[in-house]
Amino acid sequence: MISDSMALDVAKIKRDFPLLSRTVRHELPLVYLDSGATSQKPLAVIDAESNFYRNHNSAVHRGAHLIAEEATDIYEGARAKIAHFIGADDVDEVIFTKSATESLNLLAYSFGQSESSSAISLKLGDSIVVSELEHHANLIPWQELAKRTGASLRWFPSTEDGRLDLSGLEQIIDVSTKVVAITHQSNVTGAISPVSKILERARNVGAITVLDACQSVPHFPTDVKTLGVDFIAFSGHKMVGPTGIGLLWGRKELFERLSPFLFGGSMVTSVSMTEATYATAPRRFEAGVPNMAGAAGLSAAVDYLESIGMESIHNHELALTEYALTQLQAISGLTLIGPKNSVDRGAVFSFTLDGIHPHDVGQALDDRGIAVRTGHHCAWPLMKKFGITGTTRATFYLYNSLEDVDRLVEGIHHTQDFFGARGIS
Amino acid sequence: MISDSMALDVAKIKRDFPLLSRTVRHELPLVYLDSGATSQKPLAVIDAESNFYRNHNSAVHRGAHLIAEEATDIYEGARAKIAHFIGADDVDEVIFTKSATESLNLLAYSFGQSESSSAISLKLGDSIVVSELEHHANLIPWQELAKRTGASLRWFPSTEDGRLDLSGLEQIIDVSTKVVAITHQSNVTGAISPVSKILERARNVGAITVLDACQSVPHFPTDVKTLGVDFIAFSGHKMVGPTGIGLLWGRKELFERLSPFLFGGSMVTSVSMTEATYATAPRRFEAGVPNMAGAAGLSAAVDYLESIGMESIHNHELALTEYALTQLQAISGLTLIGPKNSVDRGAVFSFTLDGIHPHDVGQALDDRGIAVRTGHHCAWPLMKKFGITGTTRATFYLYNSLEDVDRLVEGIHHTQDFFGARGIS
Amino acid sequence: MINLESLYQELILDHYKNPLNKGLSKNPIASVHHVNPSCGDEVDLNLELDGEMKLGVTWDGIGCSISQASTSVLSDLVKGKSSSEALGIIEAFSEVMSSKGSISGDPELLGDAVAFAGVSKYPARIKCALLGWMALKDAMLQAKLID
Amino acid sequence: MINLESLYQELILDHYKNPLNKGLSKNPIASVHHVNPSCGDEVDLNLELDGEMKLGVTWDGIGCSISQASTSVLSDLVKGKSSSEALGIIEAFSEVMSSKGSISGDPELLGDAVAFAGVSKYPARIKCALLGWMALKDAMLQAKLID
Ligand SMILES: Cc1ncc(COP(=O)(O)O)c(C=O)c1O
Ligand SMILES: Cc1ncc(COP(=O)(O)O)c(C=O)c1O
Repeated sequence: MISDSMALDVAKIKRDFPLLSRTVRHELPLVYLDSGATSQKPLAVIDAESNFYRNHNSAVHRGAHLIAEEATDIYEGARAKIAHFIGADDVDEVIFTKSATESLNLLAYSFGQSESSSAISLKLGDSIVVSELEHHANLIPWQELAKRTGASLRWFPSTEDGRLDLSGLEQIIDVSTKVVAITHQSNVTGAISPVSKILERARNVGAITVLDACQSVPHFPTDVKTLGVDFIAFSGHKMVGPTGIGLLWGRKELFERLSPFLFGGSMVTSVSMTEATYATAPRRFEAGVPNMAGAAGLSAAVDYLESIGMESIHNHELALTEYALTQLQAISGLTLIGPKNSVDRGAVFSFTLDGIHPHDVGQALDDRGIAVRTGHHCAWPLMKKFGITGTTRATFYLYNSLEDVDRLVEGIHHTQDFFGARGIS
Repeated sequence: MISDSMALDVAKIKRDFPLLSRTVRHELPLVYLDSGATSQKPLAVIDAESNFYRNHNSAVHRGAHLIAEEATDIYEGARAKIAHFIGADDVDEVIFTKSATESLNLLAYSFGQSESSSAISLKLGDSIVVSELEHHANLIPWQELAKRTGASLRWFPSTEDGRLDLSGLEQIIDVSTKVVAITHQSNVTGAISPVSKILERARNVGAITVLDACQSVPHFPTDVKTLGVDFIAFSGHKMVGPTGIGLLWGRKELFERLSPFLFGGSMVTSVSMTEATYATAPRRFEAGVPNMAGAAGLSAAVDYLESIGMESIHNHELALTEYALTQLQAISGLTLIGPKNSVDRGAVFSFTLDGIHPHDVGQALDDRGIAVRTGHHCAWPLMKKFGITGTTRATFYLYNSLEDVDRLVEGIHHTQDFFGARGIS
Repeated sequence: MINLESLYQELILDHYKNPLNKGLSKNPIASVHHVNPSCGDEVDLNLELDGEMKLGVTWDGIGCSISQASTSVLSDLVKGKSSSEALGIIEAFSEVMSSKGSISGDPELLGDAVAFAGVSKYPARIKCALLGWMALKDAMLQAKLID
Repeated sequence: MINLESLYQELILDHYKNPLNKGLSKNPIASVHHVNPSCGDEVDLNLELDGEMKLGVTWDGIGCSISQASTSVLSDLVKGKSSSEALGIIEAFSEVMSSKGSISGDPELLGDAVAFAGVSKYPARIKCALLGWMALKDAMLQAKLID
């Protein structure tokens, strides 16, 4: 029996997440398969935010009073926790943003500044490399940077299986390449990118490397030192943390030579009416009063994930992936968009059903209490590549069970029956 | 008796704010006089965030399922509530950001884009007008915009009283002026700016107008239509709302001709590998999964403020201001930095004590349970104008009482005694 | 009671299977392309006007059953109507869509389009139902038939 | 027990009232300007070296009692020390400052500077106490006395 191999006690974990016990349409229990969009939050995270407001709310780094000291401790403690979680040597390498989207835009804007001391400065003839699997957040900022600077945009195509096609590696990343920004795991196909090969090539040509780690950090152990990357971006809300807080990790020596992005309070060393000089990271990139309650919640999220263990979460998702791959591929009329085996693959399942539009599939599943996402998943170019307008996507996380896979499969059969009986599909 | 004239039942209001019942050093009850930095949160706000996570957490605008619909309703409901609160005609004129700092940077970046269709595009010879009273968040983004575009930066000086000196109005705002960005109320001196005169002059020369409303929207009724301004920026955390959520309101016809700022998911109308086209406001400016719990909390914050009444809050602060002005100015050795009367003035009191450094004042007050802020308050140029490195600042809000003024005054006397006895001051 | 059957009425699925006026005409007075950016669904719509100033609509598109059926119903409904009649129909339909299930729509005016009343209870689907309708309104604007 | 008296020891206030080595010397081997950006406090520090490679420090500045007194104590403490001795003192003091009150500091090594041990319980003030010390370290780096 497959359930024997499950690494996690899902029933117990589910009880930690208040929302997962609610019912949805027709009083059905919820099967939440949309963690790729945003994850649910354990009580510990919800309580950490509320505890911050009840007991320690104050502007960090600003007051000379006790509560301001406490708030600062909590905020900087969260930074240290994140640094440890991703294996960073130095706490100052962790920047709080509002989202991975902001983190990636920060880089794209800062890379576009042409101070003589800059770590990087793009110009005509340079190239930026992305992939066809990118989420819009790791594509459009680079398109715009290319437009602003005259650099060209290149990309790795997707294979038929929704993996990165590295066959053109040496041509795509060449001496003109200044930035390589790649997804660590596709939010559409679940494919985990062969980052070591890409990063090696990028290092050889002296390009700066950026990983979109939105779908990796929440799901498997991620160590920035082992990866050997320059920057990674991810979001708190996808890793059982609060909304409105994102992360950017980067190598300290690069941050020192990167222009600030948002300008305002707490990021300066001096200010006159006509000019300002700027602090070093992390302050340099954290203008204004930050999302302090968000940091408190995120800190609790890391504690929660570590209490379960990232290795166990990964193994659990692997077992789910193996089971789901077998069960889904047994459904006739279902086409899986993404790798057909569990090698280097997360628990993300995008599929189409013959003759039934994804939106209609999603609606029919919703009617059975199954929450999935439909559409282009902010990866429109990939949809075009596959010649489709969208998919139905089910994404799994630590609180999902094999039974959730069964419910999904049942739901799909029911969807096919429903529309089939009406002559569709 | 002055307390007769108090518009609010402070004892009752204080009970709504859990943090205000905590004790600080030496088990003393807290006197929180740092709302200018960040306000405390009523239970209703804390509960609204936690209720969002417990029952409705899902990515907005994205899922085809019930919880995603509920989350979207809550998020868009918050937008409608804010629009109504500031008298905006159209919900789509309200943009959620992470902070006022982001809102102002968004404008400064977007104004720097030179699309032919832009609402505004700065160039050499143009000017941007700010004031000497600005918070760094409404100064440095404009310095940087000036640098990027070749425009010059001009400013209204401060009077001796810490008010805007408009004597040079016609020279400072002239036909070269493309942007006028002014604080609505100074976070250092409490002076409320004579915006109607400035806006009139700006309109006459065709400049775009921006108000930094961080210290006004939380404290008195603010109506964007009556003001006749183009954009206003403010932060949720200063108006009894959550951290990590800010606001930008702007006129719709201007938003339509403004380049997007952050690029990513949910802000596009089409995307290919090489280019993207963008949605209209508000989506245009809200890339990525937003701070949904923050919006839920902010909505509850507006409900809370409206249940008390912005007019009553204003009257209450006026009574506090009058009392505090009398009491503080009676202290010998105290110099008030800011208007000496309550005309067009908020409950913000910056002061210096002869011979005692603000940091030492703050520390001594903290020892008595009184939380104030010390330093330059992110208005460094204003400090330089007054020839000081910083002030001690006490800021009052709806939950502060006349007794809090008394405690502050007592604390100041005690501070003078403490250092005086040791030969300082 | 909200359920799948009330949303996907036979009539809707019939139009989805056998759409009317699908296939773009040759000489439109206005031609528009609309996309629902959240799902990628698309519609191309051509507007025609005959000698008596009566409308004709042809269209093409890819999308879910709701968007496709709704555009099909629309194209049939406005055929031979004047532009002010068509505008009245569009407005009545929009009102039904934003009613959260409280308005079922006048069958005299809306014909088969009343079958979409159930959609208004599913906020995420309202844009699907309106896709073709907003395209028509846009085309009429372009042709300066309305302002 | 944390209280105001334990933070503002007599010795600190004495140095604040009567700072030592305040007033910049003429021919320094290194000159630095440090600011505490959160409060605006400033210190200018000049480093001198005599024929026997012994240090001398003069300074000027504006700031709170903690930052001013701490710089005064420092300037007295390192006078006539070698750069490696000075570095040892700076490191020992930094350790006390980051100890949250758990290390009181060796009076042999730190002299009057042990009076600042109480500051380490007030995180917002640690930067005040370290302002001059970090300036000295920076000046020594500039003069290539350390690396
Ligand atoms: C007048 C003024 N403008 C701007 C800001 C910046 O606000 P935030 O830090 O919330 O972005 C503040 C508060 O710090 C302020 O008082
Ligand atoms: C791969 C990937 N990159 C980037 C993002 C953007 O993250 P956010 O919306 O939290 O900024 C997402 C999620 O939406 C994602 O899945």
